[in-house]
Amino acid sequence: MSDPDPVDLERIKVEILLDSPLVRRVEEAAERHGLTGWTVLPTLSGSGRSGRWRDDQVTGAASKVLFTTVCNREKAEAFTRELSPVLEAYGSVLLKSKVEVVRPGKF
Amino acid sequence: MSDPDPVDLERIKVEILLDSPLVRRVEEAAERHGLTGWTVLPTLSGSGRSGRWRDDQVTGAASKVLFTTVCNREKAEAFTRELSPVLEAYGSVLLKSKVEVVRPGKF
Amino acid sequence: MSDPDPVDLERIKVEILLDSPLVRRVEEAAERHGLTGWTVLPTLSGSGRSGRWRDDQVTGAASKVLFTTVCNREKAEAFTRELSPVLEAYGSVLLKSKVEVVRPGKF
Amino acid sequence: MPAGFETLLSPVILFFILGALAAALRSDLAIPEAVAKGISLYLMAAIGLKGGVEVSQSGFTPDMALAALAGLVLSFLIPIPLFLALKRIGRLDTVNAAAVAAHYGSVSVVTFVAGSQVLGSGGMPPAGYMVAVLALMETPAIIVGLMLARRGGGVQVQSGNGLLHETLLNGSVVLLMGSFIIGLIAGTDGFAPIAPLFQDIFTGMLCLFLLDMGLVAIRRLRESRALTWRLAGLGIIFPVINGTIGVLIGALIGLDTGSAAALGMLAASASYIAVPAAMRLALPQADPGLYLAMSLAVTFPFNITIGIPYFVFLATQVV
Amino acid sequence: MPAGFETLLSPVILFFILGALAAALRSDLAIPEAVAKGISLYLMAAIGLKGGVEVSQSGFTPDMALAALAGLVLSFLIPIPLFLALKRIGRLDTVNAAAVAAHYGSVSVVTFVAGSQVLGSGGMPPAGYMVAVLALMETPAIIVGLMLARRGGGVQVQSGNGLLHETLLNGSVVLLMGSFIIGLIAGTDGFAPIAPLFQDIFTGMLCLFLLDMGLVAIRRLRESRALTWRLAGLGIIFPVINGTIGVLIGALIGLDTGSAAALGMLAASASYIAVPAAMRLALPQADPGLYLAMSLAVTFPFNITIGIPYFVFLATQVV
Amino acid sequence: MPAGFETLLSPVILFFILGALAAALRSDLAIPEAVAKGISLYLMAAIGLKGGVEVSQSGFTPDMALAALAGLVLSFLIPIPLFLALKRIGRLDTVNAAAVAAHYGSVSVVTFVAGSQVLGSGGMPPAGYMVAVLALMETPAIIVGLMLARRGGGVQVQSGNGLLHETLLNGSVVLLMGSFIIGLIAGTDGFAPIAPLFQDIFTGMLCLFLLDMGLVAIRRLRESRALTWRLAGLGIIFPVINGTIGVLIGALIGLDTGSAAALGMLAASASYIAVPAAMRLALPQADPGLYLAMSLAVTFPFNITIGIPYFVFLATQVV
Ligand SMILES: Nc1ncnc2c1ncn2[C@@H]1O[C@H](COP(=O)(O)O)[C@@H](O)[C@H]1O
Ligand SMILES: Nc1ncnc2c1ncn2[C@@H]1O[C@H](COP(=O)(O)O)[C@@H](O)[C@H]1O
Ligand SMILES: Nc1ncnc2c1ncn2[C@@H]1O[C@H](COP(=O)(O)O)[C@@H](O)[C@H]1O
Ligand code: NA
Ligand code: NA
Ligand code: NA
Repeated sequence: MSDPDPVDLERIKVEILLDSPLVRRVEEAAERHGLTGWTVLPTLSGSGRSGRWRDDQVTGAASKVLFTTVCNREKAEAFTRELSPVLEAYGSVLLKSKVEVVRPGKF
Repeated sequence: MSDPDPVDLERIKVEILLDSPLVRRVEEAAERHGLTGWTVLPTLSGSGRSGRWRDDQVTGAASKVLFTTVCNREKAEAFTRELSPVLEAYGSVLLKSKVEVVRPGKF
Repeated sequence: MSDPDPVDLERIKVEILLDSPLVRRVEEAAERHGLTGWTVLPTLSGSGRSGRWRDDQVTGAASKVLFTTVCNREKAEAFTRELSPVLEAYGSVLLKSKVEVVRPGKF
Repeated sequence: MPAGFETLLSPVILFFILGALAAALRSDLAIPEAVAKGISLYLMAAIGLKGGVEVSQSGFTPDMALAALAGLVLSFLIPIPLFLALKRIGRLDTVNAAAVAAHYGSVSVVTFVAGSQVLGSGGMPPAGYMVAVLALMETPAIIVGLMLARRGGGVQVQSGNGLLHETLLNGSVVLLMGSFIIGLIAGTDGFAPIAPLFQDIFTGMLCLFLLDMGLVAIRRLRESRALTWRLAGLGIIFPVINGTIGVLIGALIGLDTGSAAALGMLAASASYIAVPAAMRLALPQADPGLYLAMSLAVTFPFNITIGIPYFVFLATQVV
Repeated sequence: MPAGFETLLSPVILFFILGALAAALRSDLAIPEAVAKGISLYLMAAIGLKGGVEVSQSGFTPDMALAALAGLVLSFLIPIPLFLALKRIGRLDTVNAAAVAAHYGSVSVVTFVAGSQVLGSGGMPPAGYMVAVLALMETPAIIVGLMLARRGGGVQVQSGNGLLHETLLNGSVVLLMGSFIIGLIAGTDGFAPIAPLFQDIFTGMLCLFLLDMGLVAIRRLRESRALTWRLAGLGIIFPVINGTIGVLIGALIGLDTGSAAALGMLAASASYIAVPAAMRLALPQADPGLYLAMSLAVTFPFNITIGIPYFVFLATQVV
Repeated sequence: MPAGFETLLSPVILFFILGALAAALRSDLAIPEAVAKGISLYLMAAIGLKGGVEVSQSGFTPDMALAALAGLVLSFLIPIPLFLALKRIGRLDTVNAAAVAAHYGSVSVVTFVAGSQVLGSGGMPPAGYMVAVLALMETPAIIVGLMLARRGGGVQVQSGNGLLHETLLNGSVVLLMGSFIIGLIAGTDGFAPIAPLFQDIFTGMLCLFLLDMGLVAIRRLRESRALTWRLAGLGIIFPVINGTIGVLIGALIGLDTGSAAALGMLAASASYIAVPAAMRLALPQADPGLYLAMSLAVTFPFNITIGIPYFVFLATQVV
């Protein structure tokens, strides 16, 4: 963060907590928006307005994952705008935060 | 982050690395502070001043999880103020960072 | 973030997505740079310029983890500068972001 | 104790009760999810193989076609009256009523497996083809459920992109049918070398799985916010009615005692694998906490402890 | 080789040594945590069932009550002298001394299982009720340890919110006692259908688990920063003394050779499941790296390789 | 069907085909990674033990030394012509050609296991020492591959820090050799109590593992971007040529039919455990998507379905 032109290195990290069966659809949306990459992390449990859940691989219905992707502002906005109504229906959580990347060309 | 009133969308993400047997107590504290939701992520291994550890489900004594919650500044401050002494005793790590959320009313 | 001297509490969180066989080397580098601690998180799957992968413990060749460490700016810069060429060769992803810590002396 | 109910003292059921008790007492006992999933897949492969091997001996019979037809019809029809009951008596909205109804039209593999165990140890094992009936009954109710949701209100069903595909190729359906066919091809001789895994240790594995199911069911019951007393009542009345109808139809179409009882168990049981996954995708507005609580935390325990012995008893009376 | 020590060449022990060697040579061999936990639960269920089935045959005997009493007394008393030794000789502070002492008052299920295996193959299996003794001995030392910590210094013990509850309903205690009772109810006949899983493949599963324990023990030994030579020495002296006392008491109260040896093994062994979890909650100031290193990386390997044959030998001499 | 090919209808192979079909149809069937890894470790321990027990009976023979030598030579030499073919015909760059070539010089444990199964059920099991040959053949090709990469271009090989160490102490090598030695020490008597786990349920476990491998192979094939038709062709030609040479050499040095066929399978098979891990560390520029696709998604399925019966057939002709 002492780099010459920090703006150029700045990207947005989008984190989406979603039901595992939905991952495939979010990946398709990411591809449509030309996102170059993403990573999916596992979760153990959680709690929200719709109650508690814990990882449950047997039924698969209460297992959630964290989909993360790093990209520039415009793509992040376009991507999250498209997903918002879907995520609303599924009660997912979406976060955006600023990150600095090393090889900005990659994102 | 091109939204009209970014402050309104800004929330604090609190991340706490803690021993898995402690999760229940932190959840109770979260409920006391009126936090609307949280998510717990698994970990694999780590290293700190008190040495190394790796996930260990058999004894359960060296397994840690990452408790994350997103809320507004006041709640984040109150919540972490209450937890600080406890976490100090357990040698846990607590981080706060700024995030932007899509449906701010939810957090 | 309403604390008297926020700068003092501010640290950098470095996140590195890397192949699991590489963790040992990154840990060695972290020790050389005097980092006091780190935590490794599991992942499930991902996609990037070099294609898709999903966690694969049998061959071990396509399993990645997220190495995270929190430290001050100088250490973060020195650490990532050393790792950059290595990570470039391995096609890993490295992110930096600002976080606020509770007990800054620890990091 | 009436005939059939002594099975309440078999280790299989006792392990379920142990899990339920541990969860009720808030013990931290837990089986790792990956292991539970592994055992669940093992049970499906084993039951599929066993059914296939048996059919490879008995050959295809008219009974089989009748049982399959009965299963399909039950699976298509059960959701309709249940949907109405869930709306009127259970006071659910259209979407949730449709989602729950779909679960009861489909089946629970483990209820069937536990029931077969009980029937087998009572000397009246169900016919091997009942496994194929089980597989056939997994998915039709999903389609009926979605139709009910769509008709009942202006709900937009999130289907389109291959929902049918995802439903028909649900992992449990594929594994069950695939193992059934492998058993059919392998026959008794081909099965012999793998019998120590898929037959000898089967009952023990079922114990471990039911231990986990007991834990899961009661934890879910405790954490559920959506379950009302009315709904819990329906979760017990549904299996009694559906199961009774299933046994009677089994008797009517001339199935043997074990198979008629098994048809009752299939009708009575509610899905906790194929349907929840499909509903989460197609009816995201429906509350998973609700349908999983009814299927897993009310109906499953009821069937395992009381339903199964009752259906066995009924079948011995009417067949 | 003296009687008993030939068991060092049994696959069970050799797999432990293989794991230890692999870790010492820094091989990347590792058993997934979920699988290791699954095997650990399996071993507890199996040992519980086996004990229960045996007691269902033998009935309740005065021996049993005596053994239970002896176990309880040992479990309450052992931590006290150890606490003093850990402070004076081991140079630990009060909190850490109390935490470590609690581990030695409690027991290690796998040490007991491995020892029973050795006794069984030597024709002197311990009585079935020793499993109940094992379960009884899991928790009392936790309470003693916390009292020592509280008295010894101005330490604030983080208890209150249901620590006792969490300790008594620790998963391993519940599974062990639950399976014991299931075995008691099921008896030989009820156990028969699940024996292929819980009895026939038991020794093999123990091999795989000990492979993992060898890996875990030596990795922990290598990564531990807190373990001094003095403490490591105590980690070997403790089981020798406690185990000898255990065997002698067993002989005194008239237990058979196998059961006396098993009581020695229980006394000698240190917990690595129930106690660490409780200490992490109640005494967070205590260093888990320290107590796990002593229990898992010093005492466990010692007992598995040298302790067990020694206690067997001693029991054959004094009973 | 020609001799040997009827094994295509054995459950072991049918489960592989089921997995492959499920993946091809995009079913969501999946075995948890932790469980798959656990089964993979189990298979290695079981095959090691079995080999060791057999050698403990047969004693060390000249055959054994010859087979070991043949295996080592094959493992060192195979990568060289393959490297050239991959560059010229496959149009790969030096680094990728070297990485892929190393995989084919090494071996696949599961191909060997499945082949032994087929040979065993055909009444010509390979000699026990072939397991030691398998273990010996795991690593030499890694060294050859790295030399080819270094010589072929100015590539900087990321070795140094203990790559050799990591390769030689790869978990699978350690477990295989360790279990072999345990089997050798334990002998038939020591093996008896653990045979129910490591022998009786072995074939069933192999079925489950091959189900997973079928899923993994076809998913990888579908997702691979780097696999060209030319490379896929090489992935089929390589095992045919290497395997034929292996069988012929086996016959030449006087091995029995089963062992000669097994040597062919070892030569034909490509590593998917030890080599990918080493390449990821030492040759990060090489594309893991490429070498895993060739080894797991082309050569492995080919060997399991067509290669094995062909090598068995060939061995029955030439020995
Ligand atoms: N404020 C929050 N912080 C972190 N995770 C949350 C938060 N709110 C909701 N979640 C996660 O999102 C899931 C669904 O939230 P909800 O739709 O509110 O039930 C919860 O179960 C949590 O895992
Ligand atoms: N600077 C850090 N960055 C990331 N994780 C840390 C850091 N310091 C400590 N940790 C984690 O917190 C655990 C406990 O830290 P400590 O109390 O320093 O031993 C460590 O084992 C790490 O997993
Ligand atoms: N923009 C991104 N956001 C999140 N993860 C990424 C991104 N790009 C790459 N990755 C991760 O890094 C891995 C390697 O990236 P690549 O070298 O582009 O293939 C991918 O498979 C992803 O898991
Ligand atoms: Na039903
Ligand atoms: Na003890
Ligand atoms: Na080869």
